[in-house]
Amino acid sequence: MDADLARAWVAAVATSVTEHAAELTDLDAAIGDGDHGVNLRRGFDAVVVALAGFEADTAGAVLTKTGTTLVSKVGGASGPLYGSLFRALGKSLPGEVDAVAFGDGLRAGLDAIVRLGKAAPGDKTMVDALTPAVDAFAAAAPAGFAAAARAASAAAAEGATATTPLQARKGRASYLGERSAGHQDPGATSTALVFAALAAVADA
Amino acid sequence: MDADLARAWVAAVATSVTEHAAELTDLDAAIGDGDHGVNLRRGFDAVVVALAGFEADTAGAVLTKTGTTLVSKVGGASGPLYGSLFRALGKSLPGEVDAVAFGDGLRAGLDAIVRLGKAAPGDKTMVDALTPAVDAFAAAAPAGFAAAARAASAAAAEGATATTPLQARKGRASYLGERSAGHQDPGATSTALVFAALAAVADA
Amino acid sequence: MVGIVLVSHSERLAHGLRDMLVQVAGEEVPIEAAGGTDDGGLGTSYDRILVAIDRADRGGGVLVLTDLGSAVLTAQTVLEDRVANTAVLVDAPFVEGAVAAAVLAGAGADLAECTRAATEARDVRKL
Amino acid sequence: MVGIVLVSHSERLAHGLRDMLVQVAGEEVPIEAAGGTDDGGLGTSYDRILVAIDRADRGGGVLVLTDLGSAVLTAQTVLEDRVANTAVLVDAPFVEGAVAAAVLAGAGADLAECTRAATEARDVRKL
Ligand SMILES: Nc1ncnc2c1ncn2[C@@H]1O[C@H](COP(=O)(O)OP(=O)(O)O)[C@@H](O)[C@H]1O
Ligand SMILES: Nc1ncnc2c1ncn2[C@@H]1O[C@H](COP(=O)(O)OP(=O)(O)O)[C@@H](O)[C@H]1O
Ligand SMILES: [Mg+2]
Ligand SMILES: [Mg+2]
Ligand SMILES: [Mg+2]
Ligand SMILES: [Mg+2]
Repeated sequence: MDADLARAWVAAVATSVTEHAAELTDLDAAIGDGDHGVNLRRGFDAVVVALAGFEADTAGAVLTKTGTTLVSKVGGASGPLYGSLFRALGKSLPGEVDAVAFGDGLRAGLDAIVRLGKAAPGDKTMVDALTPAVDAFAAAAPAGFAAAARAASAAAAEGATATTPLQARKGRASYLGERSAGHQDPGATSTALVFAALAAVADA
Repeated sequence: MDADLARAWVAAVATSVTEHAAELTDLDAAIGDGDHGVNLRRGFDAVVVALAGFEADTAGAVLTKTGTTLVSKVGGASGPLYGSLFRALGKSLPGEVDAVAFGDGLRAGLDAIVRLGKAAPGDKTMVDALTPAVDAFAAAAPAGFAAAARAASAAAAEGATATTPLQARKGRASYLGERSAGHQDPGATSTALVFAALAAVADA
Repeated sequence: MVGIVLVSHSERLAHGLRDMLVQVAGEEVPIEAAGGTDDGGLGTSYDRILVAIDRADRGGGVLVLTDLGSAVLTAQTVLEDRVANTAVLVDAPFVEGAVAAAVLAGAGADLAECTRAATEARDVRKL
Repeated sequence: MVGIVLVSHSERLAHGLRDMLVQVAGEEVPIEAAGGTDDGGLGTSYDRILVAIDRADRGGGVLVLTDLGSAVLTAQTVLEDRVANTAVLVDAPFVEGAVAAAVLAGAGADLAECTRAATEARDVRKL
């Protein structure tokens, strides 16, 4: 991944978040406070603006900037969480980024989210989509970037779907106890969009 | 005590509270939020207005009305507390009130304050002035109303002074721990004013 | 539907918390702010609490949360005086307990469940 | 003097709580509200928190209290990013912990003592 591909990825996420904003908000209204779509739109709109005026030679710099912008513009829990992911990913990337290095960067991003949010797999959060995505990317990395991105996207989507029967154990949804079961987690759903966008731009 | 004496007592408390408002507020600023004088002025001013338009034949009715007004107009913890005292006192008084009956009424008032606020003697609250005052009134009741009121007033003043070295264990002042020692409790101080006013009108 | 009443020394605080609760509970849950004195200063108003409880009382009972000191004592007095025996005062952290209760009220939980959630909010760790 | 920063989803809530704290702590204690998103909506603002901490930092350290969720996560992120290592985030009930800390800060207590008071506010019973 170079700086242009990183920009393309983030732009694709921004487009996807805009398209799916209502869906994300509805999911969040069911088990949270109904702002996840609004939050991510605000965040990625700000990222698009920030990157437009940002000179960068490397994917790492683009993704770090993305993370920093998300941290300060989203306004919800997903801000510092996705912000940590993109910042840790960006900072861990070397000048030349192959699939293996990107897989390592994703792992660093996952670790950063878990360090901050303390969610474990099964807690019904974005971690439930991110963990399998990171694992799948690393496993498929030898087959190349595009293949790894496709594998990660499929795994993230599956991870997101698999949150539906779970009981939330983090964030506001956890107050619902058993009542949180039967609804797909909004953050896991947006994580699947992030990886779908990655697969789309890697294939192009 | 008849209705007129009850009115005279309450009017004297109102006057005294106005005169000592700054002192009460300063005491509260040291270990609380600095509004005890303001609170009691607001409350007793409202009582004066309420009683002016209130027809009543008995001391009990006057004091019950006083308590009800304090409950709703003071705005601070002393509102429901003094309100409970006057309401319980007023409700417990028979048609004809001698010193013994009034002493029983004061006891009922003390019980109401303790039931609501859960303060024990030594917690550095109005209970530290009220408890000895009620005891002294009851003990001196055989000597007549005026003598009992004088004894109660002396005991309340002494109880208020004795709060100075204590550590607060109720209300905001309790957060100060050892730092609350060395300041006289504002509520105990105003309780001394209440009994000083009683002694003054009973003597007149 | 369970109603929620927020008794604070500060009118702004009570209204701001109400805004937060409406977001998680939805507009159907009756959530009433009873903050400040009669004239909007810092302190507690018997009348505001009473009105708020009556408004929030829609048949499922009312959970009353308080910040500190006079808010607690005044709310207790209102509840003792009130003829209808449908409101309960809960010993819970004000903001955290209110959010927990509002989430559950919005999900159709009953008064006992909302009360329990508010109380248990005390033990939820933030870090 | 210890500073206090109040991080809430609601701008109104943070300001109302600040009003209450000023009353018990006095005007000398730096107490800063960091409520709402950048545009004043419900949520958390990294920039508001950062500015509030910098303002409250007058040499005695800064105690940061948060309501829930993103307020906690964003405050943590600000603290990690911040170069000056003078602010601490405390796991305490928002309103109750803030009042306890403000009372002590107003009495000249240090950061450790204010932190402890905020934490222990969890165990103070209201009823
Ligand atoms: N502690 C946490 N760890 C991991 N993910 C979390 C955590 N808390 C919340 N999330 C994720 O954030 C999503 C909610 O994001 P969002 O609605 O933007 O923030 P908020 O909850 O502050 O309104 C949840 O669906 C969940 O996936
Ligand atoms: N739980 C309690 N039991 C008895 N007295 C109390 C209690 N809490 C507070 N007080 C009394 O109330 C006084 C403070 O009254 P005030 O300043 O009017 O109310 P607030 O503390 O709400 O500002 C204290 O000095 C104390 O004597
Ligand atoms: Mg949300
Ligand atoms: Mg939110
Ligand atoms: Mg006071
Ligand atoms: Mg007060």
